[in-house]
Amino acid sequence: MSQTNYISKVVSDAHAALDGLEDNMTVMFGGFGLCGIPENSIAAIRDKGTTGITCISNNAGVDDFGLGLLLQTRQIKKMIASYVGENDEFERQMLSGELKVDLVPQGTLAERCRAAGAGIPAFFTPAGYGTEVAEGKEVRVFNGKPHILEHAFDAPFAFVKAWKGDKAGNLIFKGTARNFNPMMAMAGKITVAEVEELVEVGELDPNDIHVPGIFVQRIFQGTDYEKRIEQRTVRAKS
Amino acid sequence: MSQTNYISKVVSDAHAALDGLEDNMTVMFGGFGLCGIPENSIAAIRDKGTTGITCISNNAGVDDFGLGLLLQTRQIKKMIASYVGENDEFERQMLSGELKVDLVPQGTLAERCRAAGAGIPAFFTPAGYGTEVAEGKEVRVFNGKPHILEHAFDAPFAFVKAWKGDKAGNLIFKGTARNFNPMMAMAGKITVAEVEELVEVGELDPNDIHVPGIFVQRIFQGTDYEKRIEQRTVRAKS
Amino acid sequence: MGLSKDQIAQRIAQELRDGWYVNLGIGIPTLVANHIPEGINIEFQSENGILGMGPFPVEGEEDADLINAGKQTITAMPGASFFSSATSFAMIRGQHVQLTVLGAMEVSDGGDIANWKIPGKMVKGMGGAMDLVASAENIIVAMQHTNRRGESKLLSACSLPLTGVACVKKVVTDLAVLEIDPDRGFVLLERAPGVSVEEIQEKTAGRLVVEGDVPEMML
Amino acid sequence: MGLSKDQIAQRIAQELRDGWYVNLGIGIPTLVANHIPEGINIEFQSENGILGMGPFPVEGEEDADLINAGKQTITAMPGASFFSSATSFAMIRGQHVQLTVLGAMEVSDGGDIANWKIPGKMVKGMGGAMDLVASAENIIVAMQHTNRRGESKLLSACSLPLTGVACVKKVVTDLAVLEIDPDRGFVLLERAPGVSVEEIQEKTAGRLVVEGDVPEMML
Repeated sequence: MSQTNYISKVVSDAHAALDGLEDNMTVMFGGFGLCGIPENSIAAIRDKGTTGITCISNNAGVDDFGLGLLLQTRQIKKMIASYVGENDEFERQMLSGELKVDLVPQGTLAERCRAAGAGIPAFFTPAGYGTEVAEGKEVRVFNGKPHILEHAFDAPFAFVKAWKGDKAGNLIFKGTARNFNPMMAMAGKITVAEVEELVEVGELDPNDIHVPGIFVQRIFQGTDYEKRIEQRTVRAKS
Repeated sequence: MSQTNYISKVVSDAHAALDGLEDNMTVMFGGFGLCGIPENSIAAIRDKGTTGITCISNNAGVDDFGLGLLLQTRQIKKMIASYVGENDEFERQMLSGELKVDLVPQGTLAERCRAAGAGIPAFFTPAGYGTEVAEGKEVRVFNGKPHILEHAFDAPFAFVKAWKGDKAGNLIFKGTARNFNPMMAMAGKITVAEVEELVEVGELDPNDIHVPGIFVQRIFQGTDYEKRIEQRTVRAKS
Repeated sequence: MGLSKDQIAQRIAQELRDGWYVNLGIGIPTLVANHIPEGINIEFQSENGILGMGPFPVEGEEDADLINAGKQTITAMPGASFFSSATSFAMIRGQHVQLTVLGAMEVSDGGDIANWKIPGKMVKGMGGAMDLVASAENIIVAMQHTNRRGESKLLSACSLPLTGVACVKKVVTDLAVLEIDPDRGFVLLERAPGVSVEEIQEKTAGRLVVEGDVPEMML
Repeated sequence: MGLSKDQIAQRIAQELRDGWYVNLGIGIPTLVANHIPEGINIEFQSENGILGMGPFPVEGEEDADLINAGKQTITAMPGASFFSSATSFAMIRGQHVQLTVLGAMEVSDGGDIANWKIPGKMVKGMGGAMDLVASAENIIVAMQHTNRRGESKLLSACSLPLTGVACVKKVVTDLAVLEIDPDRGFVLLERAPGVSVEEIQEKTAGRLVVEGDVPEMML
């Protein structure tokens, strides 16, 4: 134990970051589509062979990238997501009953993650009222409008990806790669952050931090980011 | 209507920003102690003479500064706050019954503001369970721990203060002057932001914005900031 | 004949008002951004975490860290901001976004909408649609008046699983502009150029209210 | 006799563990920061929105935009971050802060705490105390064993309005270190140098458990 006057979260690499990850755990993954996903951690989990994973993630990746990699290897038992549309293997496993799927409205998904991190066990939202999402849930009217009660998630592990991070675990994201990462970082009992650039403490402006280090238990410098683009759309030069 | 491709929120000054503020409204004020308070807006409200205000603010200022200015002039009817300890006039008015006071735990206050801005009408929190704060409130046990149901605030007006802002209403705060300002900006139907430096659109990095302009209806360049320090504490040079 | 997809978007763009924040869904709604009227300042919100979304990038300037909710590469306008999904849906749920435009499979004359699930078919998920329709004060649906089998998509009650109830305010199709009055049904406001009231009546299964002369759209 | 305020803080500092985030209340708890043991890395959280709080500034470097929850001017350590009150209490309520140290007027042998209100006196408010005590997994109370009238502050039940119920884990006073076992009461762990078990028994109104030889504190 050396005197650093900050709490170091640095681990050597993605494999070291998985310490304690066991079969049949619930695991959160940041990202929206293939944007801002923890590429290194996903690859490491595939290599480790952890099975029976209940994934909480907005999407399920594509066939050969993102969480699709863990679907190929049948490491995922259940998927909690808002949209899972771009993955043939996902569809096959779901239709065959191998994969359980729980679809959650995207805003509710985001808020249930934040709630988990913020110690809010449950909250009311109008999203999904009158639909099958509301089945079995408590309904209450506020200001004349019906709302349903939604509960915080429980996540022993969360994997997030940031643009920059420092050794104390502070994170900064770039563009729309932020998405679900901050709330999932808050929600994870053990949150693993991989970053494109790991810097010394003091290099990041404390005003610019998107996720304070208290929400991050392990951080490592990622490598070989592919950052695949799902829908490359361009306009003509004018 | 000129084509700017952003939505301009600029008003000329604090007085113009008060358009529509009427007697007996509920009004939020950002700040913690005297740190990050909307000095210009408070002065303008005093000059305008609006009365019967229900204030939602973490603190009540000191006798001759901050919300204390509106207490001196008896413009405040009710105070919703977590701590009101540094104000003799406040004490006098409260003991005489002129001023109603509703004390709310600080974290609950912050979350009720955020909830108002986020369309969450109510949420459960453990804070205050078993105390007089919980009286008359619904109690429910989650994970073996009792929680109480708290409701979002309703605020026709919110006044906040930022370090920098652009014409589209995007805000950036400095240090601990952020405090309650972001959630109150979210909560106000009409949110007025005063800033130490008003810049052109495009000058602020979109990654660094603490409050997106959608939460701000009016912004103006503040003047003559006093930024008074409540407890000046120093250490010896070593 | 009815409107092209781009013309539907063009007509919807006439509903835009200066100073509105707008969320556009995938498909026809996305095209609305190409038709902002002169002198109207709008900021587009995409629920994956951007306000002030700009057009697609020119080739070579695509950024994997800058996409919209349809996962398309985009750009950011001056004055843009990035934020988390929780903050993004705080904007939506908190009714800070003035207009939501989205597609639908079915709309009922009470304003219910179904646009996420067809029983027996692969379900892709509702994404942010349920949050959007449950929260937005002003929802315009952009869709074809009939489905591929020629059946009306404007019904007395949706047959598909719902996305939201009593939320749609207006529908713009290839044939008509209709306002939803929950007490009376689809109120016909405008016809597409060359489309008759009779054709719209024929292709509308839900209650349709026709009052006086129904003008043609101005495009 | 007993400990000085600074010695109480010194004893509490022995409870710190490497890697803990710690929230210190006003008064004696603030002094704990001066006694961090060698080789222990701690980050201090202040609920008004800073993690990585440093010592008071040297004269001339005070910044009105940089204060702690006691409204005192402070500094930020390398690795610090600033955030909103909502995020700050998300940390607290979400149990990301490992230790909370705060003062009290009364503590019960079941772990209840009263520290915000005296009936008949001006009420200043609970500030963040109710959130802190309702959420923290590890709460240490720093206080004098008796009040100014010599009455015990360690009771079988609090007489003052509560701040929180069954939440205090440990109490460090000028006379003793006590752990709270809700089933048995205050378990006496250590005596202040020169203070007898008898004196502690006499000044503790709540249930007190004395087991075997009670060691003196090591300061």
